[in-house]
Amino acid sequence: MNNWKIFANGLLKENPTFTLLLGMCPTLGVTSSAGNGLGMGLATTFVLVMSNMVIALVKDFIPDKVRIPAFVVIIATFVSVVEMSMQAYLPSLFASLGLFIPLIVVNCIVLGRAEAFASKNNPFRSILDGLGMGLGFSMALTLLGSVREFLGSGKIFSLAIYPEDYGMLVFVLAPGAFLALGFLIAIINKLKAA
Amino acid sequence: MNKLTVSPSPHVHSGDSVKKNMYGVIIALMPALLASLWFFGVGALVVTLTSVAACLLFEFLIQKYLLNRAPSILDGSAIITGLLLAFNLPSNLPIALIIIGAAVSIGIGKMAFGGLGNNPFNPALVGRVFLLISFPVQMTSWPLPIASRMSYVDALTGATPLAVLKEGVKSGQSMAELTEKIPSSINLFLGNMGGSLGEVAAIALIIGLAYMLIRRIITWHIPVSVIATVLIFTGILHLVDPQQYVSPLFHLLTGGLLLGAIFMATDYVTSPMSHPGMIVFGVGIGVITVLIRVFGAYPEGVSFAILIMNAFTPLINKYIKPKAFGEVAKPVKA
Amino acid sequence: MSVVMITIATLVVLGATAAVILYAAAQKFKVYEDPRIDQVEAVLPAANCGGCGFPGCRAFAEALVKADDISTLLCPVGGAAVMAQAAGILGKEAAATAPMVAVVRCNGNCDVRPKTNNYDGASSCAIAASLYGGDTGCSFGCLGLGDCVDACQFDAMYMDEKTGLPVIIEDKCVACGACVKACPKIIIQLRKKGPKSRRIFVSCVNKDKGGVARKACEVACIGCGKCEKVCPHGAITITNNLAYIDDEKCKLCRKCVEVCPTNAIHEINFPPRKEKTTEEKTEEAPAN
Amino acid sequence: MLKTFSIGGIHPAENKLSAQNPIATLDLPAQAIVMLAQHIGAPAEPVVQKGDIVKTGQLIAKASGFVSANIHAPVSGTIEKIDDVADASGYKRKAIFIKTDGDEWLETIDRTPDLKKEISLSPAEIIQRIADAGIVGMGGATFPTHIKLAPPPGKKCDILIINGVECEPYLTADHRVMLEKGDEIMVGIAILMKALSVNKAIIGIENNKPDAIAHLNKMAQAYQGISIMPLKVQYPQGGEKQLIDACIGRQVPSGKLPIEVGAVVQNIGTALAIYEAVQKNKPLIERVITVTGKSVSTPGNYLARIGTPMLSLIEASGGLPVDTGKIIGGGPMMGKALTSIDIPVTKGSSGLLIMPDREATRQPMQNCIRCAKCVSACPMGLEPYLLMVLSQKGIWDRAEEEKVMDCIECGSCSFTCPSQRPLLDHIRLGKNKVGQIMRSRTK
Amino acid sequence: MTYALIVISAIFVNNVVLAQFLGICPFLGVSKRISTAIGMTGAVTFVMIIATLMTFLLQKLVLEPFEITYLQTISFILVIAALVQLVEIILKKISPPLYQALGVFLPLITTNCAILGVAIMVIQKNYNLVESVVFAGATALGFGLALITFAGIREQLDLVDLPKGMSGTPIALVVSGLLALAFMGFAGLV
Amino acid sequence: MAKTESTLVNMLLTLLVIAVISGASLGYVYKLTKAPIEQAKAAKQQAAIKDVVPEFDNDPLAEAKTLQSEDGLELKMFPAKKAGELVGVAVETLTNNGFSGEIRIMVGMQPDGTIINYRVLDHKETPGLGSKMEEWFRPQAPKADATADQETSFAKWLYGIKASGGGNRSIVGMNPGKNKMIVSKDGGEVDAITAATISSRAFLDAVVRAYKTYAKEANLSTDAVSGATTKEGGKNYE
Ligand SMILES: Cc1cc2nc3c(=O)[nH]c(=O)nc-3n(C[C@H](O)[C@H](O)[C@H](O)COP(=O)(O)O)c2cc1C
Ligand SMILES: Cc1cc2nc3c(=O)[nH]c(=O)nc-3n(C[C@H](O)[C@H](O)[C@H](O)COP(=O)(O)O)c2cc1C
Ligand SMILES: Cc1cc2nc3c(=O)[nH]c(=O)nc-3n(C[C@H](O)[C@H](O)[C@H](O)COP(=O)(O)O)c2cc1C
Ligand SMILES: Cc1cc2nc3c(=O)[nH]c(=O)nc-3n(C[C@H](O)[C@H](O)[C@H](O)CO)c2cc1C
Ligand code: SF4
Ligand code: SF4
Ligand code: SF4
Ligand code: SF4
Ligand code: FES
Repeated sequence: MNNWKIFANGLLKENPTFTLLLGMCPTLGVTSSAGNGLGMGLATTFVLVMSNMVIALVKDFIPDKVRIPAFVVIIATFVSVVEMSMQAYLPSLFASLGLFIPLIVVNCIVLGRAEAFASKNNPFRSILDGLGMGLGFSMALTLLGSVREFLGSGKIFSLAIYPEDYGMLVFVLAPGAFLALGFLIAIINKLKAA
Repeated sequence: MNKLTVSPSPHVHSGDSVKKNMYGVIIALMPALLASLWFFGVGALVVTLTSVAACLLFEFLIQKYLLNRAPSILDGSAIITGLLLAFNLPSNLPIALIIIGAAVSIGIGKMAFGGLGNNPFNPALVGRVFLLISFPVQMTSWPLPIASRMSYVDALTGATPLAVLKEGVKSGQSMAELTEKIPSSINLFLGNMGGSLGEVAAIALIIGLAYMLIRRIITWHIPVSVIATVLIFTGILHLVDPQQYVSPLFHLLTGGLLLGAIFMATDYVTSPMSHPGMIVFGVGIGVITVLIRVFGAYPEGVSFAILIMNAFTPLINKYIKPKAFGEVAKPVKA
Repeated sequence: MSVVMITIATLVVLGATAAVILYAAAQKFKVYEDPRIDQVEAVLPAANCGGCGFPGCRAFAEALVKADDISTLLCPVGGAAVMAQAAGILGKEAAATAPMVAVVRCNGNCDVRPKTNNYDGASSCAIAASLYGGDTGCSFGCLGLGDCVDACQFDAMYMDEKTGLPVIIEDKCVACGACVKACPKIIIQLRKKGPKSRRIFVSCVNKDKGGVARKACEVACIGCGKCEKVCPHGAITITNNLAYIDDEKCKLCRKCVEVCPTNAIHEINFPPRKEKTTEEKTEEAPAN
Repeated sequence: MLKTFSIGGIHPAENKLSAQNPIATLDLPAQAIVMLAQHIGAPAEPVVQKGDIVKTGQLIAKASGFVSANIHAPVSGTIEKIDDVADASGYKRKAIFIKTDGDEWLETIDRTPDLKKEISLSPAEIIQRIADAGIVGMGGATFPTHIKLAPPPGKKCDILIINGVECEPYLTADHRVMLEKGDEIMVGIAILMKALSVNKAIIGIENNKPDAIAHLNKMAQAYQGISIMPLKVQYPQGGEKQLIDACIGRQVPSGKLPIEVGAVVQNIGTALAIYEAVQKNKPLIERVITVTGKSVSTPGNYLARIGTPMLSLIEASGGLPVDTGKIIGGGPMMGKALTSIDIPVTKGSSGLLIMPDREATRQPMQNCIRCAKCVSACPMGLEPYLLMVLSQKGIWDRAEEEKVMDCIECGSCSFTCPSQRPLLDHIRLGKNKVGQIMRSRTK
Repeated sequence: MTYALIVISAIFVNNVVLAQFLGICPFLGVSKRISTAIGMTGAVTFVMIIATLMTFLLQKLVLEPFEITYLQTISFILVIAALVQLVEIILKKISPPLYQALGVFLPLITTNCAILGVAIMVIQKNYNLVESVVFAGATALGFGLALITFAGIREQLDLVDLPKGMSGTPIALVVSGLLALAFMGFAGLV
Repeated sequence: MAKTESTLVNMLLTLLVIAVISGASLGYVYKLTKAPIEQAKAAKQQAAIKDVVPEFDNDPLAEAKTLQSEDGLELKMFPAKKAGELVGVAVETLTNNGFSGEIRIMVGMQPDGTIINYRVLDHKETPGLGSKMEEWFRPQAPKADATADQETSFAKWLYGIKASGGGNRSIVGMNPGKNKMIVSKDGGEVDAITAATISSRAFLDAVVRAYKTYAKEANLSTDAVSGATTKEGGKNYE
């Protein structure tokens, strides 16, 4: 597989959200607005890229039996780094993402890519993979966030498109998250099939 | 001789059909429709017509263009969904919202699952709750009956008896003070109160129930168990503390209880299949309704209660079976 | 103590405790599971079609690991390639299998097999077959309700609307045998695909006496025995008024095809015959 | 209130068109075609050969195996051939063809019309006589009666129930038999009671046959232990489990036989045949059969020899109506649609129903709307809508859990379904498959 | 605050899956059959209670005294991962039937954010030890309630013909959405 | 390169090395971010205080005082002084009566208790409903009213947008000691947020609590307030 393909793979073909259905909690939990979705996506991308890189570097030193715990520690380290930096420099975004930042640790995408890709490939390819997957994830979250924010409160990235009072509040709330993602995936499947 | 037809037995059929049942329900809904036209006039007419027309239209469009099936909009089920959606809306609800509600009912509530018979949740209620949560302001302004017969969105509004009660209890008024503000029982029975279109006239709904029972469109199990549970539960609360909890009769006659118990909990598709299961279902609806009305944030809970029990229906079907023949074999003389 | 030191100490202690406890537990509570099961499962196609006779790919993998001799086991989807891989993992011999394909042994389309009644039950061959002999005079032939097509997971079959008979798309058929099991009339059979996909078979399963069979269907095998006589390889036998060609013995000479008075014998993928006018032409050398 | 069974049930239009028409005796057929498989169990083995000359009542095929029944010549004449003939399903089956040559009966058969009341044989002899006479259940199942009369060791029968329900719409054969052969039936019941050594028998009759109830009530005065039980009209009251429940309130447990609750059920026609076999030594060579249908010009009840072509029955009733769409052997609920009328009367033929075109085909099926009407209708307390999907999707283990094997194939579910779903079609297939699986498991 | 309120809130009002969006992956993943859903519920309940207990003690006895609460994420996940693996190893040995019923879900649980989420939430909410455990148990039951009803609906939907584009994930998400919609009725109950 | 084998020693060593490296880097990052995190927290508070009181030159954070409300909640008071004179107080107050969970508000008052401004610090109310309290109780920008009036009757008919209720929404300039600061539905002077009465009540509850606590501290009159919160007869939220 050439490098571009590795990168593009995560963006489209194996998009973690729309086709692999990984990391559903943040996908649904933080996408009440496009901005939150993007923020979460980028935070995850950072962790993905860094952990993929480090794991690809050290994979040969890690005995098989402790592979998973070792990966988890590495990932958790980067998550904590993100957590602290965000708290320091982007406090309001941190406040709205809340619990979901530490939960990046258990996001199946991160561990999944570590297992499936980084532990078998060289650092450069792993970075590309992490970047592709991360951006694919960010894209999906931003898209879902935009749809929900638009339908729910008439805005995209907090820019008012139509008056808020016309919005369907339910899309900002939990049921709307499920419904919006469900129909989004149905549409994407249909587009893919076509 | 013609070629003979060959098929497995049985070779006769009762002649019953989906259409007959559905139009039976529509007929049973007519008294309530007339009552709401009487009380809410123009508004009721606009809301009902818009809702039914929109439901039919969405059903047609989705069947034809998304599912590529022969449209079957005249089987009556979409008309019922339209009517019942309208019956669950205030009569001053603006047109765009009604259309959104119909789209959600039919599109998400029914067609996403493949249409009639497949949906796990009651479509009309899916639409209604979607609207309630999305547009709480518009969905909770109730036109006054009779007074606002000639107006639509600009109708005079007031609170429903249940909302008056909930607000009152929350702000610490005594039950005696509150009873003054609430219409008398006879007015409640006739439907002279604020509320959704179809939930106002108890008497009209009961006529509908009688009609459906006589024509055997539904069985008694669900309506009776819902109503009995609500009466018993609120009765106990009332006996414990009459100052805090209103009488069971009030609960019975207000809000969507009768409408829900008679027409919406009984929806074939979303209710259990066995008689014991139906009773469990009904009791569940009753209990959740009272919990929400008395302890929850909403003054009214029937819609949510039915949807929640819809979710449990598959489990009820799986674990509560009809009484099987030979299950309780009588002891045989040795 | 500096923050960094405490941090390191905490993590090290935590990590070490976890590692030691886990290691101890792993030693103490060891359960053996053959790792080859996973390896074998990984090479199977994961279609879970059941064509191998086991309830899923994993079960088949277990069976492969357990069996001493795997030459009788076959994944029809993956075919010989996958079996060889599995055999490689296990160090056992895989069966060499000739590729197979499904064939439909009924050619009684609507024109040659007139309807005698109208079937009006549930649309399923199995139901119709358990009710009665079928809507034509032939109680052996295809019922045309498509159970076999429904059973095929590989889209390798469709019902031909004109003939009312199922058609197998050779390239898609993986010879899983699902259709064979689905057909209540045992009309479909897996046969050797043959060189260049050429094969010859009797496209009829009617066991009625000649006259009866002929009356019900113009292209029925009437058990006349001409093919049996003409076959130079002894590949054809007739039992119960029905000819059967053994694909192990058949050398694809096509002599039988020509003698069949009802055209019940089918040849597949042969080049078109030169003019079939004179008697001598039919005596020509087999196109093998 | 009249009694009936406790779960489910339906009430299809009764259409008992021929109830008032007395039983007419049909002419002998020119050729009798006697199928070798006329009963549940193994087909009988022929004991005659082509060219043999047989007398009416002579044994022509012998029971082969435990569950099987003897077959006797219904007419006298020459054996033409033993050959394949299409049965009601269109499958080829073996049959004995007899060219009729008058009606010369075996001398051992008592052909006098006198009623013979006293029962001289012992229970064992009675059962032997029944076996010899080739009697099978005439209520539809054609189960060899002698096996039913010998309860397995450890099981004791304490009550005999006679099935005079005739709950199938259209059919009236049992009704006429009760009216016209009351005495013989009573003696037949007494014989059965003796054979089973029980002292109680109940005749269950639906309330839509008041004349039969009155008639038999009068007769029963003279017999110890026989009583008549009028029942509410409700299909499928004639199903034996339902009838036992209705008459004595005992429910046969799932997967068990009636003897489990101490009951044996026999059909009215069977009681008559038993009378004739035991008292008159006459084997089962003829039976009463109803020919009916809305377009049939003269619906009627006929006493016909086994082997008579269906065509002659139809001719006796005024010929085949032009608008014939479907011909059913038996009643409309459980009967079997015939592919042609070139088939003979068998021991199990209780009726021939000719349905006009307009009623012959089913309406198109729709999605199940989960109305639960099939569940309410099912007399076995099953969930037909579910059983249908399970067998459609081939989920046999769940079908077994959901007791598909309990289905008595009464058709109440398909009858009621507003979506016109072919429930029983699929359930029957499910029963077959699950039955196979269960059998292979016990093997 | 009484325990009853914690329980009602965690099960109905603030259901983990339907309102908090935690544990969605197993919710979508192991909900195809009711029986597996029940097994998963058992496993989650067990692990969630023990994990919350352990992490609570870790927080109060180590992280807070040493003022290293920023190690929360990393240390909690370590504890949870180790715990799950330990349970799996032990269960496999001492009770194969229980392992068959619950154990097969254990690997899924490590990456179930509900476990870590609850561990962190009890700290955020300032619960004491008993409250934490009650909250963990109730949350797991809430997860189970959602999971099992959802599995029931999916089993029923398996028997009908869904529109082509909807079957699979889309319909599962739509059903979850409607389930969440219905559960909003419990709002304000606590 | 050959993989390291899974022996106990290897496993332990690997994990230890990873733990050490990770611990070191985390500790480092922690040190790096510690100050900014605290700053960010303080900045939020300070910004809120600045928002709700007149200009000051002291350090209100340093002079903050923790007070106990009547019902036992902890409130923080930040005096704002200019040239040593008290020009206003900011009180960080809270309530548990919200629709879902706690609401924290910074209320700014003149020394006599007249409300200058407020800032919602933290809440979990429903977006689009309860969350409107962030703006609702402030004087309306005139522009908003103008557009509301322009809402054509057709749009209203189609979508039902009501001119956002003008009336008495603003609490700025009110004094809980003198005004009846409960929602108009309950007989007070403040109009509740449409369809979010619960949040509105809770909001006012918090504001009045701030006043009462401050008033006790400053010995102001609390007569008019007395009834304000007792009517919250319902039940306790979380
Ligand atoms: C396979 C089979 C075995 C039977 N075995 C007995 C038996 O041992 N004893 C008995 O009294 N009846 C036996 N029966 C008869 C049934 O009890 C019953 O009378 C018969 O199936 C017809 O009843 P139906 O028309 O209600 O289905 C058997 C029936 C079948 C099909
Ligand atoms: C649905 C159903 C309906 C039946 N209806 C009758 C009936 O109306 N009359 C009858 O004699 N047998 C009826 N039977 C057959 C009885 O179950 C039973 O087989 C018969 O009464 C036993 O008597 P036999 O062995 O003498 O035929 C029915 C069976 C079923 C399954
Ligand atoms: C999803 C949802 C969220 C809600 N959130 C709030 C809220 O945040 N604040 C609030 O006061 N009411 C909220 N409500 C409305 C309350 O349930 C209640 O109806 C209302 O507060 C009282 O009605 P009123 O303001 O129209 O008198 C919400 C309702 C729903 C359906
Ligand atoms: C007795 C009865 C009650 C019904 N109640 C409803 C209802 O409450 N809401 C609704 O959308 N459709 C109702 N229908 C129509 C129809 O069953 C429903 O749309 C299906 O859920 C669509 O699959 C009802 C139908 C019947 C026969
Ligand atoms: S045609 Fe038959 S054998 Fe071939 S793939 Fe399909 S089901 Fe399998
Ligand atoms: S080949 Fe068999 S299964 Fe296929 S349509 Fe014909 S009868 Fe049915
Ligand atoms: S045919 Fe079977 S499933 Fe249907 S009603 Fe009768 S007993 Fe029940
Ligand atoms: S009667 Fe028909 S539509 Fe009703 S539940 Fe049964 S199968 Fe479904
Ligand atoms: S992201 Fe939450 S469980 Fe997978």
